[in-house]
Amino acid sequence: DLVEAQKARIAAMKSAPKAKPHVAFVSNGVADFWTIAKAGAIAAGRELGCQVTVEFPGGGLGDQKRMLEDLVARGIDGISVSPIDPVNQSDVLSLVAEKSLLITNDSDAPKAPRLCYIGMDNYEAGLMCGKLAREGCAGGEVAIFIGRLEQDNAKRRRQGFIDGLLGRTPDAARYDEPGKPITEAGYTIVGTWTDSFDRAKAKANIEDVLIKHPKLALMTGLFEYNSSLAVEVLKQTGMQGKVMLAGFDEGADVIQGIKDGFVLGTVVQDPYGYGFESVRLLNAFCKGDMSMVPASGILSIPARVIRKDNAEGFWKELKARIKAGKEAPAK
Amino acid sequence: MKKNLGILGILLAVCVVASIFGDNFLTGYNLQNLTQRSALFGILALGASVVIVTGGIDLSIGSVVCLAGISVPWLLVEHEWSPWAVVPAVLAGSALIGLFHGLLITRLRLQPFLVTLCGLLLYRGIARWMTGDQSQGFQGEFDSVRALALARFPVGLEAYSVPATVIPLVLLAAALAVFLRRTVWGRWLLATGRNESAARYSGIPTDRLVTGAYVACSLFAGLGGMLFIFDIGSAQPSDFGNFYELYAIAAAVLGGCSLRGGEASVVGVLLGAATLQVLRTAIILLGLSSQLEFAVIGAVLLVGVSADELVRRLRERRAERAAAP
Amino acid sequence: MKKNLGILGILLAVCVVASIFGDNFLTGYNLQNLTQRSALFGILALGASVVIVTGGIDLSIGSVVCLAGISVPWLLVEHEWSPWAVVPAVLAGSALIGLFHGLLITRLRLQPFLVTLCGLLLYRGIARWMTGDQSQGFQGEFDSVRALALARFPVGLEAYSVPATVIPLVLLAAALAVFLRRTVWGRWLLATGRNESAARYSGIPTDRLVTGAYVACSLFAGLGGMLFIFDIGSAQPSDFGNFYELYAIAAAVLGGCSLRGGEASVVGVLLGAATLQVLRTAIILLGLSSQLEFAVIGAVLLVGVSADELVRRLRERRAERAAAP
Amino acid sequence: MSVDRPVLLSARGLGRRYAGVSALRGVDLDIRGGEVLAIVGENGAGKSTLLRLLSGVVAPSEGSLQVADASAGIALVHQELNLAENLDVAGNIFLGREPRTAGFLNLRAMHGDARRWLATVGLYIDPATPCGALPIAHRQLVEIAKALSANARILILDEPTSSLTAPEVERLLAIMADLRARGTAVVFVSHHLDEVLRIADRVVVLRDGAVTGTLARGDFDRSTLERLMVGRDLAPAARRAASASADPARARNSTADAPAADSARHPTIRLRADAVVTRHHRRRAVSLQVRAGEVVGLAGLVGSGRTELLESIAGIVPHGGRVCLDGGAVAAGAVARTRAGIALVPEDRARNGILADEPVSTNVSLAWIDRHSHRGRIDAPGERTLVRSVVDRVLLRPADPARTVRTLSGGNQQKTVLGRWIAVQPAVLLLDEPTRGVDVGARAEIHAEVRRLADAGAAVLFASSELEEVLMLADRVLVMHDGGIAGELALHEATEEAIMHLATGGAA
Ligand SMILES: Nc1ncnc2c1ncn2[C@@H]1O[C@H](COP(=O)(O)OP(=O)(O)OP(=O)(O)O)[C@@H](O)[C@H]1O
Ligand SMILES: Nc1ncnc2c1ncn2[C@@H]1O[C@H](COP(=O)(O)OP(=O)(O)OP(=O)(O)O)[C@@H](O)[C@H]1O
Ligand SMILES: [Mg+2]
Ligand SMILES: [Mg+2]
Repeated sequence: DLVEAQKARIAAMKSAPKAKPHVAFVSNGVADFWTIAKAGAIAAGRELGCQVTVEFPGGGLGDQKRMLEDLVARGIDGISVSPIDPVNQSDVLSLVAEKSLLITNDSDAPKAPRLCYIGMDNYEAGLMCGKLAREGCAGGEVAIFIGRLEQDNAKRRRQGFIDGLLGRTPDAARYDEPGKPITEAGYTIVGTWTDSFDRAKAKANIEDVLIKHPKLALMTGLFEYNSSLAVEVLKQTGMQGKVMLAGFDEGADVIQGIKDGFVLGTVVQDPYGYGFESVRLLNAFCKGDMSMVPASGILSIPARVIRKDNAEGFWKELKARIKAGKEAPAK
Repeated sequence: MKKNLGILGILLAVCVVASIFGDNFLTGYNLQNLTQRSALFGILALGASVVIVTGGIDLSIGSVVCLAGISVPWLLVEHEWSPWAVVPAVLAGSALIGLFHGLLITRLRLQPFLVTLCGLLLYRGIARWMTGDQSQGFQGEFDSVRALALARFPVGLEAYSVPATVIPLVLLAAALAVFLRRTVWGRWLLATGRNESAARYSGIPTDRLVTGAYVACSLFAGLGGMLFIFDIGSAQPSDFGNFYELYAIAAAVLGGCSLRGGEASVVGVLLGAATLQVLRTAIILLGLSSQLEFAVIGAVLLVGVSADELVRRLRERRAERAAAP
Repeated sequence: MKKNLGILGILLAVCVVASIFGDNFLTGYNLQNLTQRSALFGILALGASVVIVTGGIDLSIGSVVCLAGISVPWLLVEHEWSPWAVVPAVLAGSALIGLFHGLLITRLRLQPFLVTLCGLLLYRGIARWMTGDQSQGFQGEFDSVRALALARFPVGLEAYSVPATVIPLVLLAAALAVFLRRTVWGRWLLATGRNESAARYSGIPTDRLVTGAYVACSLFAGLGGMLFIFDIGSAQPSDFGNFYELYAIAAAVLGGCSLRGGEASVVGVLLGAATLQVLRTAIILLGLSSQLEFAVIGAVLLVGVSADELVRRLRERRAERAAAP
Repeated sequence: MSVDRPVLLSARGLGRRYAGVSALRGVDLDIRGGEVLAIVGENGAGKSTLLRLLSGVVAPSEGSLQVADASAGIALVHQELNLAENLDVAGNIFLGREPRTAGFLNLRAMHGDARRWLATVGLYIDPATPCGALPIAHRQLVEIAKALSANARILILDEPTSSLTAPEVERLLAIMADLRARGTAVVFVSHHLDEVLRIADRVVVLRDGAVTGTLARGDFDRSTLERLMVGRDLAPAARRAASASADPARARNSTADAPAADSARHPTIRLRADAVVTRHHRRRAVSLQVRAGEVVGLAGLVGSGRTELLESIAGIVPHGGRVCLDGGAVAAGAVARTRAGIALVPEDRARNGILADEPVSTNVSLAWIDRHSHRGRIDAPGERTLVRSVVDRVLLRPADPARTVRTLSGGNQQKTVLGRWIAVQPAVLLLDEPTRGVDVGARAEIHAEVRRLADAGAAVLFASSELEEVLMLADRVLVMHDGGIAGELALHEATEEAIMHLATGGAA
């Protein structure tokens, strides 16, 4: 099959390693998260002496397919992709595996012929965020804000949050319909609001929900900007501390909010690591080396919880990495 | 005035439904939010209507909002410009964009749709490239500048204060209304929009007027973009302002502007902008699924304008019958 | 024909640059990809051009692509309909959407921009609500149905086979060209676009023609949506087809359609659609940052059409001077 | 006597080429204050081109223009109407010259002044009326008022009388005489030689883009002008047309003298309108009938409802009552009416007639192309043959079916619209101002064509503001007043006086 075929090609490259491999990193959209990943990929490329192309598809599935096809046409040696819809993208992922080398990052496609997955489990990260919320808020009304729900990682993250908040036994296969409120264990999850990445809309969502549910005790923004905007709205309405916030990702004002004490904490992934490891792995493949791939096929880069104690250090490190990535030449 | 009754009717209907069936619609805080958002989109819609009056269209509004908006924190935070330089620079840049459109349209006689569609792509591309796809925000600083959008002026009511964005909106709307109805240039703009050759034969500098309209539109969009980002605090260049041109044009058209040019009602445009925003909020306060947002807005507008048209016809027919022997 | 030279020039220029400076532009595999994408967008652009000929516009194309496209796996996978029922049902639904637009525009005399903008919101809303915002895909099955878009027909070349989507494209394009140039109805459609009132005075059933144009446009969009999802395999209701109407209309306008109506060139429209796709791919093969994609497309188009216009003027002036004694 | 009048504008070797074809060449002309200069010529001779050059709307491709006094001011009324329909009458009159106080529009002054200028041309309507709602004759008067209000030293009018009825024409001629007395130069174009003969101090005759004669008062009479215009003596038919006003009934060689004989000659009733109530004249119901082979004229003053009646019969606008063809009622709507064989040549050719950017052939074949097709496919050779014959029959100049209609002269655009229906044999032919802007020679030819269609069995109903034309062409005259039919005149009863009596509301 395709995995074996890829492995065979890698093995063949042991005798004729590529001098300067050309590898690509493809995100699932455009976001700061991915610019950090890009910094990691470029840093790795510079360190390892390989050419790196980074693509951000801005227009969803069709755009991602087009970019992958074009990268294949360009003759790229290996691609690390964050598939938007892993279940249904088998053909294009197979295409990449057939003509190039495929690994996945951020969201996995276990059924696809990928050589490795780099990332964390979004359900686990959601659980962390849920637990964080549970610690900081004993009960009451909870609102969830998320960019959109159709991507797999969003669904898993939300489910993890719900299960963590309500203290359920973890089960990644569980799915609560977003339409209905959930009342359980002293909490009422009043709803999940999406905005299709329109920030003005995202902000309006938060404002409107605060009006609709004046007794709201806690909210969470599961995409980076959802948390940032929640901080923004809380500050503008003077509700800091009245409504608690469990954050996700590393928005500047979220970190500031943690330091100021009205944000419980935030769960951060390591996009820099995704980018860096993707390039490192693909580069090794091009030299015929598969030793870095764990037996499970999953290279786990776990999420972290940032609280008041480690906020400052985390922020400094992040800034330095982004700066380094930006100074790197594009190729 | 009569033409505005239709959109006023739609707006009131939505408000009534939202306040009866929705939670806390008629609270000061909600009304304050609605004012703010209507003002922001209203500014864009006023700009769109100026271009629509000339019989043109500006699809680049959303991208100009993005580029202008993103530039503000980019210049302030990343490049450490002074706010006193940033605001004029961004406004001047926006006006230049409009000038560029206007010249291509009047000198090269390119179709407005095409020129501004290229603009839509171009300015967003520039914004993305300039920032490296990194979202730009004020990082908790510059509150004194952001007060341009975030300040609230108490008016003696308990929960309701007037958002600062209302000031530019009212000024612009009043200026535009006076311009269109009471000044020679406004009249010439109306004439140019409906029958350009008649205007030209009457010695009116139509090219300059049309160019001016595009300048105004982009300037309004740039101002709107600035206020938007002051309001939101940060934005991502790849999606900030997406589709805002459609909201702006829709507001203008709902407010009685004809895309064939020569017609505009400032009050109507403001009502149109407000209707769209109230609708969006109503959906949340009514507890409807946000997946339904688009469907509800589309359906309400369609039903609204159709009903308006049917009522108008009925009235006409009744008037005619009354006049019959 | 002469009118198509401009867009042909832009297309060729992009191809030449891409094949000299880009990686592997002139490979069978890449050309095959380009053919496929141009065909898909070409179908939408043909539909858009039919409406543009009448002097109207259809902003709902992208949403119809979304609704029709999403419906296919939704019906096949979630509701287990037979493919024999799904394809006709989706096409019929699309045609009904067009009929709805056409009737609102011709009977209620609503502005096409407004009607189809509401459509843009409405159909996307319906698609999102219907699927609960879940992405819809074939889950690796239904390859025989997907062959409608994925089949490749060898033509004797080694690396290049003709994608199946070329068949509907060529059929539709040929039919449209014959329709517009050789049939009474096509002639009347063009006349309606030129001067609707004159057409009406000549006893031409303009309302029926205009309605038909919207039906055709939505039908083409529905077909396109189906082929798109066959090609991609799955789609998300919230972004599938976003902005496709702008690509379709841009292709038509680049291909020589005037938004004032009455003009169309089928070949031009196809060239316009191809140009946009080749540009996008060229950006990747040239190794330009994808952040620059929009900026490059916008700039190339703007420069292209401006150059075309300048060349045209120069030629005209020279012709006039040549005729002088 | 012309020596002591100041030269305001002088042209030397003036010419204009379009795409290599010369529309006008070598014109030397002095325009003096205090004279009325008429420009005559056949359709396409270059009259409008000359006026456009003189007024500076179009730049000459050769020759020069000298303006004696830069502040003189030139006002031009175009042949095709050019009003911004979204503005009101006052707004249009003062477009580009609005009175202002402190930088703002002074609407009160504007409306007051507008009322005065409208009164000058004899139009008593509210200056706040939107121009879109005005009948075409009123628009023409608004345009004239607009030109007058410019107080220009040179007033240029391109066929100002083509859509006016007799009283307005009289008024306009009086205004021209008045302006002349005040030292203004008035230049005008008209196809009505009697107007020229009455008022012009000097006549410039154009033929094929060149001046064939410049004649001072006393040197010209009808036949000289005609000869210079055509380049030979006028054909007998046109000759008769030109002198028709003298004795119309005889000129048309009519044999039928009594109304009874009329119905005997045309036995079947083709078109019947039963109690038709039009939109803007709801208090009157119109009933009329036209027999096969009969040509019926509709006379009346501006706004008397002729256009509305014809448009109602053609199904363009909704109306009350019934329209019957050969005894059977025809469904409402232009499509059904046209399909049944009721055809209308509209009054406003620019708005409702031509496809300006399409070639003559497409324009001519527009309405009947479905009859020259096999299962929807256009029979191109058939179309070409028929278009060619139409182009010949209406004397289109240049006789080129590929010519874009926008580049044709006004009269030739009118011929294109006429040709659309002359090509087929409609059962009922409705003509609204059929020869507006058409020159004398072509007019006679078109009348002959209309007569031929009637003789082949068509029922023809036409409206015309020129009594001359009504008397020339009609077998029977219906006079409209205020939306209703004020009276019917048989051929032998129809005289200008009788018609005007009924048209102004006198009892039948
Ligand atoms: N824009 C144009 N392009 C090409 N030819 C033109 C253009 N305008 C006018 N012509 C040609 O110039 C010639 C003179 O036209 P003009 O309009 O001056 O005639 P006219 O004497 O006013 O006729 P009419 O009595 O019909 O109004 C015609 O042959 C016409 O076809
Ligand atoms: N009161 C009115 N309001 C709006 N439109 C009107 C009104 N009266 C007439 N019209 C329109 O003006 C046009 C001409 O009107 P009408 O039939 O009264 O004129 P007419 O007798 O043909 O005179 P003319 O010689 O000016 O053509 C028609 O299209 C009609 O619909
Ligand atoms: Mg003329
Ligand atoms: Mg009339």
